[in-house]
Amino acid sequence: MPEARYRDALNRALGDAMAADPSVVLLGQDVGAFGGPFGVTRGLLSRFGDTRVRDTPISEAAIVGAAVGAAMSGLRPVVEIMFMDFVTLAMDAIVNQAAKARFMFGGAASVPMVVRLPHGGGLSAGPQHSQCLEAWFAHVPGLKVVCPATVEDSYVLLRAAIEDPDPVIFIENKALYSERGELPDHPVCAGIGHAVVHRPGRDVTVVTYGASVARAVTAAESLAAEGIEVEIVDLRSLQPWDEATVLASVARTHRLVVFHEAVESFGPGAEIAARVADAGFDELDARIVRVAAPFSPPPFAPALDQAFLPGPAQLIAGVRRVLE
Amino acid sequence: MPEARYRDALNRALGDAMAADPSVVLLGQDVGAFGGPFGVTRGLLSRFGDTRVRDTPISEAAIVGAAVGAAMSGLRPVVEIMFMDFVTLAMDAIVNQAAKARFMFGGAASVPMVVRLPHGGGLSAGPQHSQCLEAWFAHVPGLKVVCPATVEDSYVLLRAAIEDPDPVIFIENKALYSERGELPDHPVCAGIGHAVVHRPGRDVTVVTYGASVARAVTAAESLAAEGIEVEIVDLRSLQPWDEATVLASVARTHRLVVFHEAVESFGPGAEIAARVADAGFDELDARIVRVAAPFSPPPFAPALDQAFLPGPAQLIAGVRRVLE
Amino acid sequence: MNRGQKRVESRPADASPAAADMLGLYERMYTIRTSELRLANLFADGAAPGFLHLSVGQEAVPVGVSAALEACDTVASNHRGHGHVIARGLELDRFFLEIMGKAQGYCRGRGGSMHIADMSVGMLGANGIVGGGVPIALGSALAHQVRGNGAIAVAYFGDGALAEGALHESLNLAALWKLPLLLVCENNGWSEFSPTSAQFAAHVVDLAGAFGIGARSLDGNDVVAVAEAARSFAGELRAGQGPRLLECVTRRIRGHFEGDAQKYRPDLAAASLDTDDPLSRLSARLLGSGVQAAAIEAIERRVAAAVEAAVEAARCGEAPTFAAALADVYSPVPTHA
Amino acid sequence: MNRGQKRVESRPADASPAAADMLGLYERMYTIRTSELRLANLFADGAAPGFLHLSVGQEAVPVGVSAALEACDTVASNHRGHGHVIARGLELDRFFLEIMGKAQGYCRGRGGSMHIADMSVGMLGANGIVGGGVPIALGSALAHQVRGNGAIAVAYFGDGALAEGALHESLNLAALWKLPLLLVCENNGWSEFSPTSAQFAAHVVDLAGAFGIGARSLDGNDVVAVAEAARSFAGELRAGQGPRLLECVTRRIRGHFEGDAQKYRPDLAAASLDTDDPLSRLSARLLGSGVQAAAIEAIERRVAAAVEAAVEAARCGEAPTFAAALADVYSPVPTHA
Ligand SMILES: Cc1ncc(C[n+]2csc(CCOP(=O)(O)OP(=O)(O)O)c2C)c(N)n1
Ligand SMILES: Cc1ncc(C[n+]2csc(CCOP(=O)(O)OP(=O)(O)O)c2C)c(N)n1
Ligand SMILES: [Mg+2]
Ligand SMILES: [Mg+2]
Repeated sequence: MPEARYRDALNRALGDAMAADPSVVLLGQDVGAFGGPFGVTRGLLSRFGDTRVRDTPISEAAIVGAAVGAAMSGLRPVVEIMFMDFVTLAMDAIVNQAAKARFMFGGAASVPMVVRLPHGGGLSAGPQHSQCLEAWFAHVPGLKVVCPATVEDSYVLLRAAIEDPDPVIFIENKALYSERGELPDHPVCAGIGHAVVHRPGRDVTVVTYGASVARAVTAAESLAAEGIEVEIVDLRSLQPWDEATVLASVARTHRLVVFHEAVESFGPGAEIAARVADAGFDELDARIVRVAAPFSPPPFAPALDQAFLPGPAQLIAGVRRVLE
Repeated sequence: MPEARYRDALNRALGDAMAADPSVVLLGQDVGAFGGPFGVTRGLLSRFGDTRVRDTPISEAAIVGAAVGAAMSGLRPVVEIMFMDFVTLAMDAIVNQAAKARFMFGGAASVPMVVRLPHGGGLSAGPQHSQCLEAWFAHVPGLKVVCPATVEDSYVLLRAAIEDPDPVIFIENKALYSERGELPDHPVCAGIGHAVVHRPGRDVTVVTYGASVARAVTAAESLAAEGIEVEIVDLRSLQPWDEATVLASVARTHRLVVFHEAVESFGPGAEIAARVADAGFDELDARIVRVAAPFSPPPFAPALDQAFLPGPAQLIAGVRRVLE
Repeated sequence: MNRGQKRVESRPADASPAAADMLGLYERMYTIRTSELRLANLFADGAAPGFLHLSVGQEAVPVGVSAALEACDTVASNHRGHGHVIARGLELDRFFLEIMGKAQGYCRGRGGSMHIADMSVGMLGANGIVGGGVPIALGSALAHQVRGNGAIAVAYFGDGALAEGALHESLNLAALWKLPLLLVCENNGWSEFSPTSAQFAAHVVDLAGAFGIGARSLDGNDVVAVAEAARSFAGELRAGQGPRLLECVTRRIRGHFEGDAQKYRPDLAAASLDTDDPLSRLSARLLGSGVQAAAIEAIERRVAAAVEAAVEAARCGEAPTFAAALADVYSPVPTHA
Repeated sequence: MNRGQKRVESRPADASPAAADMLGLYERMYTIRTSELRLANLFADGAAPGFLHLSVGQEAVPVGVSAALEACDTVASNHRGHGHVIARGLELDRFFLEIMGKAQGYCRGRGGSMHIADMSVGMLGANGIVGGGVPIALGSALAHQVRGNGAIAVAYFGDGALAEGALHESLNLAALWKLPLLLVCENNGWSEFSPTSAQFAAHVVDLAGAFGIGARSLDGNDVVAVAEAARSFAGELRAGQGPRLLECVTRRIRGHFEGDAQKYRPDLAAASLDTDDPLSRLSARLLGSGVQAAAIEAIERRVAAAVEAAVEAARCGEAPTFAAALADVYSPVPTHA
């Protein structure tokens, strides 16, 4: 299958969506002439013109708020917030306006917008440029939250997000942009909310998403050498999340580890664990373990960053805990 | 013991803190001459003057940001955001500045500020004036998150929050302001992070906080009539939360229900459930059940509001599920 | 189609066209006034729950502005939005149904007074967040520009909203992108329980001027002046000349919300309908221009009957069910999923 | 104690006082320049991880402003903060230690270039959030006013930050409360990879004017002019006359961050140190006012040696441990708990 970088899969998804639907517009800092701070929007300005590809000032609140109004008025805006950390400036438009519009206006409004949020660490970008805040959005009724783990899903899920009639928080891990993976010429699109079993295994279920999926594969390969077979479930979307696929896996393995880069306490993994401790309780043969970042802001120095970021070693330790 | 309303306990805590420490200042919309939209700051302007009690414009972002700078420069600001829903406008100052300062500046900075956030429903205040967003803050390393359930705790915990060297998110339930409860003349102050067993019981542990504690008591009394004895743990603070007290209770009852007004999905109860499904797994005799608001914005009409707000009836049903 | 003028079709044959226009404005203003005073009663009786921010005494602003709007235009409002939505032509029945919390209301009982919206007529919603509607109107203006449909977007906001950062960001963006955005500042001097003079250090017209946004300040209780200014600005907007700002100086007559006794208000004696009522001013002007008192009274009777009918219909509305509400948190799942 | 003048104590005996002042400014500017060019090498060698925003060519702004500051004053900076912190008098050793990610750095390796702070000298932090430092400086000014300590607070921000709402909210609050806040806009014409002319529709001096904030725009590459303006504004601030804003027009010479090839920049030929270098300008002026070249060279040698020593010390710094970092997320628990 042909290969592509993550950033190029995203770029192709944006280009294809814009070509297919003239109401799709892009907004963000440096998304035009420069091609995006991470190169995701390269070439789109010259292809679609500056009416549809807008370089914006550093005005996160008004830009996301404007996307809400534009979405209510016939456009499908895709907004890039340069780092997920800066979405703190645009929470009102996302949470109080976009998320609630359909419900609050009696089902008669729809806000088909996408907010792209690059998250994640490992780049020594420091405490204000590395956070994983997806749990916030997953807690907000009316929002969908998506986070691709593969190159193909970067394309497929971004197309799905743009086509979705509701506001979608689309999370990209910065550490992946330059990585390569398979991208079919004609990826099959699907809606939001379906997890996949990324790697089958009989002993322990590891539920994860985003850049942590590849780290989980590394851990799984190393455990396989010892005869421990880990089943990796890639959630792909956090809200809604695919409880059926997770429960089915736990019903096979009877053991669950949840693994992600966000900090553990009150993080996304808590919901997965809590639901399985309810709906899947009878299937569990062991405690549910979460492997996630410790309760600290992301640090800058590489020595610290390495200790902070949950990787294969931490996951392996977590898997051993549920096998004890 | 003498009685007082919640709002008066909060008022007394602010007054006593300001009298004890000249660096305590109040900031917020209508907190001065008017005495606070909910009457919590009544009389403080005339007592302490307009240098220390500041009516602010409707500028949530700059006000909370200013509190960070003021806290770094020798003051102990207490900011009132009129409704918790509006904190969406001030997330940057809280999350990227206040929460991280100490860590990020090598342990040399401290940001002793309090942000008071009235949350909660039941008043037909609608989707943008009723949300319970505490899970967001509990997920942010560097913040403390407190939510009193009783009149006495309203005093005690607000004093503790103001004295705390770190930024504290102080959550008040609007439905409680006019309610009455006991307030000793000399309440004993304590630090943040200690839960209490609000009502002992042998059959099921119900972990809750804030206005839900009283609703849990109603449910417990009704269940007691059937011989089911519910132990109610009032968390008092969500970050840090008192895992030891919760685990000790579960070790007695072997059954856990988590109960709160915030929406269930990715809500605060998920963390409690997830930790008990790990550290307390061997003690559990039944699934862990959460009883919380359904995944919807808070609705306006009383008929809807009633169905949305999790009350004693929902809790009783949840308790029955863990006793099945 | 001009919504302000639409109502004028019911004009009495004997009035001059200008007077007929003014009668239309009067009818619209009287509709707002009567509806809001009725809401005040309903609130006092416990039939209108939640927060209720009345715009009594401020009716000339939305009625004047709406006279300049076309069907394709869009409007974003704020917490004090009854006048905005009625002036935009929303139906009284569904308006009362909503505020009284019924299933057939504009929001099916989920929003209430602070969230009335009707996408089908470009009413993008009242808003519970001060300043929250401004970026929404900005984005709607952006959509109009991208789609090249000749429409304009209106943002209504109060003087208190001038302190919100998103409003300033929006001024800059509107100016930068020359968006067809009409910014309408309803300056009633108050921001809840505090005078705005203690909250905002600039004058809004100077602020707009710093961004090169054409701006005017005028007597917001003179509906004819508001309508004229709005028409002239709307023309400039449709000609692609970039955003415009209209400051309408007016007075808040009632409390910030119903139930507010306004003990904090030193200006209460001065700010009364006796001294500056946009409705009395217009009726005096109508009488002065030869309109018969009977014509005005006929309008008043018709409006009063319509409002009463709407209230009665709303009383009979059903309580909403939460199951229906929950089903509307998300759109139905797209088909290929 | 005036930090800018403090360094002047090391002045050669033969210079006039004015020249001595200027030599002090030169030393400070040269320290920033040398440190940053050294950082550029370290970055290229992989010894300075993360994002590195250099202020080469903009040194006159913080050095001029700092000449007006007292020890009690406070400063909030932005992402391009090396000049701000060095001009404020932070130690070079701990500066390099931090940027090279070592345990003895200002942030113990947790912040890096974008977060250098030293509360003990009122340096409230560089900041990774554009516009984020402005409300912090505002609050610090509020603290000064409440405590009546005669101090002032400085907010450094770039032209790109003018689009952020919190900055506008801060202008309003500072004006309203007459806070001792000096707003310093470093206008280098760029906002990352886009010209700010396409991002901000107003002129900052007009914007300040709308709020009644005294403002001046000046040549930010003329350190003597910056120092004079800052001293005069600081005097007004200390006299309680309310906030002031200084726009310093300057040029970004290097990329937005290290590693940026600046292919997007049409003005690159014009914006070079050959045409407008604040250091060359000051040394020419020094020579013109009779200072010997040898005196300047002596400073340069001393600074170069100090920077080299700091880099060496930083190389020898220890890697931080995460356990120590984790222990600093919260303060030690208060005693009565
Ligand atoms: C972001 C936000 N902050 C505070 C409030 C509370 N609040 C509601 S209305 C209001 C005053 C608004 O004043 P203005 O904009 O002048 O409108 P007016 O009420 O005078 O019509 C305030 C502070 C809010 N709804 N939203
Ligand atoms: C809130 C926020 N949005 C976006 C960014 C990304 N960013 C970093 S620097 C910068 C440009 C800032 O321009 P300016 O303020 O003029 O400072 P300069 O880099 O020119 O010194 C941007 C957009 C950020 N750090 N914070
Ligand atoms: Mg007002
Ligand atoms: Mg710049």
